[in-house]
Amino acid sequence: MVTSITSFGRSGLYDWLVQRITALVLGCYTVFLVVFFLSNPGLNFQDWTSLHAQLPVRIFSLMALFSLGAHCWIGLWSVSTDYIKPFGYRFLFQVVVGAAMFIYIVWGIQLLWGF
Amino acid sequence: MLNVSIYRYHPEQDEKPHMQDFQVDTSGKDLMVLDVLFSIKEQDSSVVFRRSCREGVCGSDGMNINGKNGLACITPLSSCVKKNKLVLRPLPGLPVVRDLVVDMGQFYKQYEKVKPYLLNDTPAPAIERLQTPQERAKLDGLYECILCACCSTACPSFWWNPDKFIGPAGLLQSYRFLADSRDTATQERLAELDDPFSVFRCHGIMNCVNVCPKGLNPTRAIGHIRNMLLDRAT
Amino acid sequence: MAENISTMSFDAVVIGGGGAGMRAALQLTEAGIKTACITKVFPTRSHTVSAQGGITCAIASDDPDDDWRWHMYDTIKGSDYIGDQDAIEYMCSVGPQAVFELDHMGLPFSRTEKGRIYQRPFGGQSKDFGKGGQAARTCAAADRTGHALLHALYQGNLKGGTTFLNEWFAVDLVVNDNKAVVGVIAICIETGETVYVDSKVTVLATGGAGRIYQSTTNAHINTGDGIGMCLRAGLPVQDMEMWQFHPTGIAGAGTLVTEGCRGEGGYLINKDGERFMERYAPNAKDLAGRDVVARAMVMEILEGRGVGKNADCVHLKLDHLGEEVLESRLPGICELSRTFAHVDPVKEPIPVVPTCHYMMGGIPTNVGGQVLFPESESKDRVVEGLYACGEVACVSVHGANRLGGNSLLDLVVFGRAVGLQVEKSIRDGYSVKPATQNNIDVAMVQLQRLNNSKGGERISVVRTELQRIMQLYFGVFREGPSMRKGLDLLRQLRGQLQNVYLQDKSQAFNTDRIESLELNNLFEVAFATAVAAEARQESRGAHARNDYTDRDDKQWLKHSVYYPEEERIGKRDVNFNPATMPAFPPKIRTY
Amino acid sequence: MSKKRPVNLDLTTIQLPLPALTSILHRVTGVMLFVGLIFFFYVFDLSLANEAGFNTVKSLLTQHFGAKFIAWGLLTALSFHLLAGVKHLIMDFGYAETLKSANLAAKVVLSSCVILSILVGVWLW
Repeated sequence: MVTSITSFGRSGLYDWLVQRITALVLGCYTVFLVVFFLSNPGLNFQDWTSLHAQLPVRIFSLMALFSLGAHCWIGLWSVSTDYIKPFGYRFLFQVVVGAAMFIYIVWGIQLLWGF
Repeated sequence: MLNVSIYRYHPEQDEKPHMQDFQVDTSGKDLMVLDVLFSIKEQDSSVVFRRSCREGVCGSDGMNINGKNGLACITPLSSCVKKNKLVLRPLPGLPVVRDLVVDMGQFYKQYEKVKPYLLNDTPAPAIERLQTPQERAKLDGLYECILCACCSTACPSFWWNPDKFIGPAGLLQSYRFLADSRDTATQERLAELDDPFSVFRCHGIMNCVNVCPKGLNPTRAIGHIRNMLLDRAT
Repeated sequence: MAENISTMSFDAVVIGGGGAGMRAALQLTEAGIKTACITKVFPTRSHTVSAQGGITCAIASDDPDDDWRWHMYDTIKGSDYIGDQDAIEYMCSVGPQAVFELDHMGLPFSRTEKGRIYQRPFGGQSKDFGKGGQAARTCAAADRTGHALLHALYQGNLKGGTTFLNEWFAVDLVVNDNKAVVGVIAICIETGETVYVDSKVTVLATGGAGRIYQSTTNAHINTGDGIGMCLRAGLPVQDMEMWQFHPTGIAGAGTLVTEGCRGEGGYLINKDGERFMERYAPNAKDLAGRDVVARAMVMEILEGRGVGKNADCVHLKLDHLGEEVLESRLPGICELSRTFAHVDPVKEPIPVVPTCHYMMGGIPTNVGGQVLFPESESKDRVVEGLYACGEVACVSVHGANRLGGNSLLDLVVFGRAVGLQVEKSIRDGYSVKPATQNNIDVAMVQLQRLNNSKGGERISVVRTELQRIMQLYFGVFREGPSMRKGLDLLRQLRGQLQNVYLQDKSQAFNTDRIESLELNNLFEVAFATAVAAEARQESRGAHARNDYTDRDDKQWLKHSVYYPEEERIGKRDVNFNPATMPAFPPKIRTY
Repeated sequence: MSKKRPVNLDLTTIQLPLPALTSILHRVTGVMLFVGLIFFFYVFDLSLANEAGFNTVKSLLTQHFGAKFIAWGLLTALSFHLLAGVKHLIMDFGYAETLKSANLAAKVVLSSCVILSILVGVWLW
């Protein structure tokens, strides 16, 4: 058993499952947006904001946002452990990714509920 | 005349490895790569490689043949030579001892990690432990592994984490014991595997399947292990 | 004179990481004895891996009434009556226990519907002491039994915690002033370092030496290292003229095609499509003893009924068995024949030819694996500290001809027996006088001569010539005058060998040095074979002479013993005293 | 003898099968998308902030070549990452685990991605 404290769930299976479930959420969200854009060719500001004013859409967006955070972390963590061998650089990379995801999530919540 | 280019490295003489060219007269025959190596060793006895059974069952002569890992003794020239050129390099990713001989230590260590032996905590009967043909059939495609390391050394995940990712060969053997109806240590075995490196570095790129000289499928075995882990956890 | 080399110390050292060596090492390690297993290749690369058909043993799966005594009878008859009956009795009676242990270790045997180990018919097997027809007694893991067995044993040793010295080459035995063996000089191939491995007891399990012939089913590593070490230490070897030619080696390549093919219903045909074994062995047909089948094949070829471009082989027909049977029971054979014969056995017959396969002779030992020095026909002396098991040993359970599937049984039974005997001996307080520097220097002579060589013959040239001589003058059929010619040629070759030139003198992974040492061993084996073959003036088992076509029990119901120091052949009594039953007296051997 | 042994890992000399290509592209596009998140978030933020912002986004995406190019690149990466992800999920369910079917799946992913990237281009321009 290889132990690692920086991985997302510390269990390979858990990380793997989270990666799949978040992927599913993100995939659905992407398809949802694509369908919305394609079915509203002349999209204007009102259509766009009213879409995001609906509670179900807000919840969906929030789910996608959290999924994005987890998905990116697990993916990039595994990238960092594959290619960045010196501990210092790897840790730095992980800190940057972690900070970025934190900022994105705060930013996302703020813009979803802020308008 | 066949042009052969061989990876040379002698720890007592060379700072760095280099490629050396040889010409081999194959008399137009479709020799095996190992036969070509024997001719080269007659030209230059300092060329070093491993070999034993010469029929593809001992797994000694795994090497990178024109870019693809395989056993020299069962790779005919017709299946690998292009433009009359044969390039032989040691198995990728493992430290080179000399020429085509790599240090397999890391590979064996990963094999040993999966406890590749039958564990059964019930008292042994006076005869064999019974097993139906159907139960036995689950071991087909698993027990035939010859530990040549062609698969693991073709796996990028193993290149990047040879000390942490068990690799296709080790995982195939891990599943060989998970699948054996005579083994009772399934839960303990699975518990040992549930970390982010041992199993889950497999990204299904299939290079192990692509190079396995015995036609085995480690990717599928890894999938089975994952399903067993999932089954155990949910 | 010699530089001081470093020393490693153990209670027991096993030389050889094949089936016999690993079985012995496992027994010793489990007994808590400090053991090292020296092996020149990683253990799973040993030649046991190539064994295909199975391990013959009366476990009573195919036939619930099967009896180990029937197996004993078959083995004695197969040996053409020079197998030692006490040893055969031991092997056949202990066998089932040894096989069940393998199953418990994890060996993935094929199974019957009842869940028991699958057994297939092999040559020379009968029920009820030859009166009950063909038996099916060979326990199989498809056609990869050797592979499965070797891996199971390695895995067992991993579990048991055996110390392996992988890719170490044993050069020569160290013998102390009391003529007891006290370890071995060995080279770590990876670093090139030479070490004295000091040990109370030394077990030789170095396997066969099929590479003395040009055409062989044996791996490149089968160079008779244990025989070479013994002969250089002045110890005699037994029955060296007895070399088994396996009937079915793939023509040209020499790769083995298991007897299990014929066990599953395949048969041999000549160019007329005739199933010729019906003429030579009306009852057992294709499942007669291997010596019988091999000779029949050579007769067919010599009489112009061979197949192929040069009419120099016969066909093994399997296609009538159907794809399903072939793929489930003989998958490895399908693979090998596609690779090496370019033939798909599902559709076409495989071209096969008798090919050197197994050394029945070897280092004489008792049932406990203790090496014996035959001092006269009826008196042996135990060589202190030295044991042997597996193909290198001559217990002798195979006599003049080994039955298929008995080699794997031999190595697990006697590997185990050696372990038990050594354990007992060490528990009883066996102790030795340590080696002096002079003892070590003596064992270093060979290596030093090689390391100091400054020119002379190339290794590959001498080896090729050796193999050519053996193939030509000591093959399936032998004759006095041609063997004497072969012997002369070997004597000439010895001069070249002493002058062989090691070009590469570097340390790291120097395979050239190892091959030179192996060549010396090959030569020792070949020479002993030649002298013994010339001396045995009869035809028995695998030893078939055109000038002495009959078996001569009056003169030669004996083991031959080759004494290296005088280069002479002596005789040794065959054991006719099994412990639990009357002996089987010699009879005319027909199948 | 104590010096470090070399390792043969010159990737230009090693053949890899097609699924290896899709796997590495899956990674590359993943990293690209991570970097590109800043654009997604910026555009999202701007478009929801007020009508002027929304119109800026709209004009950027219909007129500004640079913006269009970045959008096209990211959307192509997204479609590849998504398709390769779907392939992963299919394999997780035990399909396409033979060499032949995995090669076929990789081909399908690669060619679908090419088609999607063309469609995205058509839509943007």
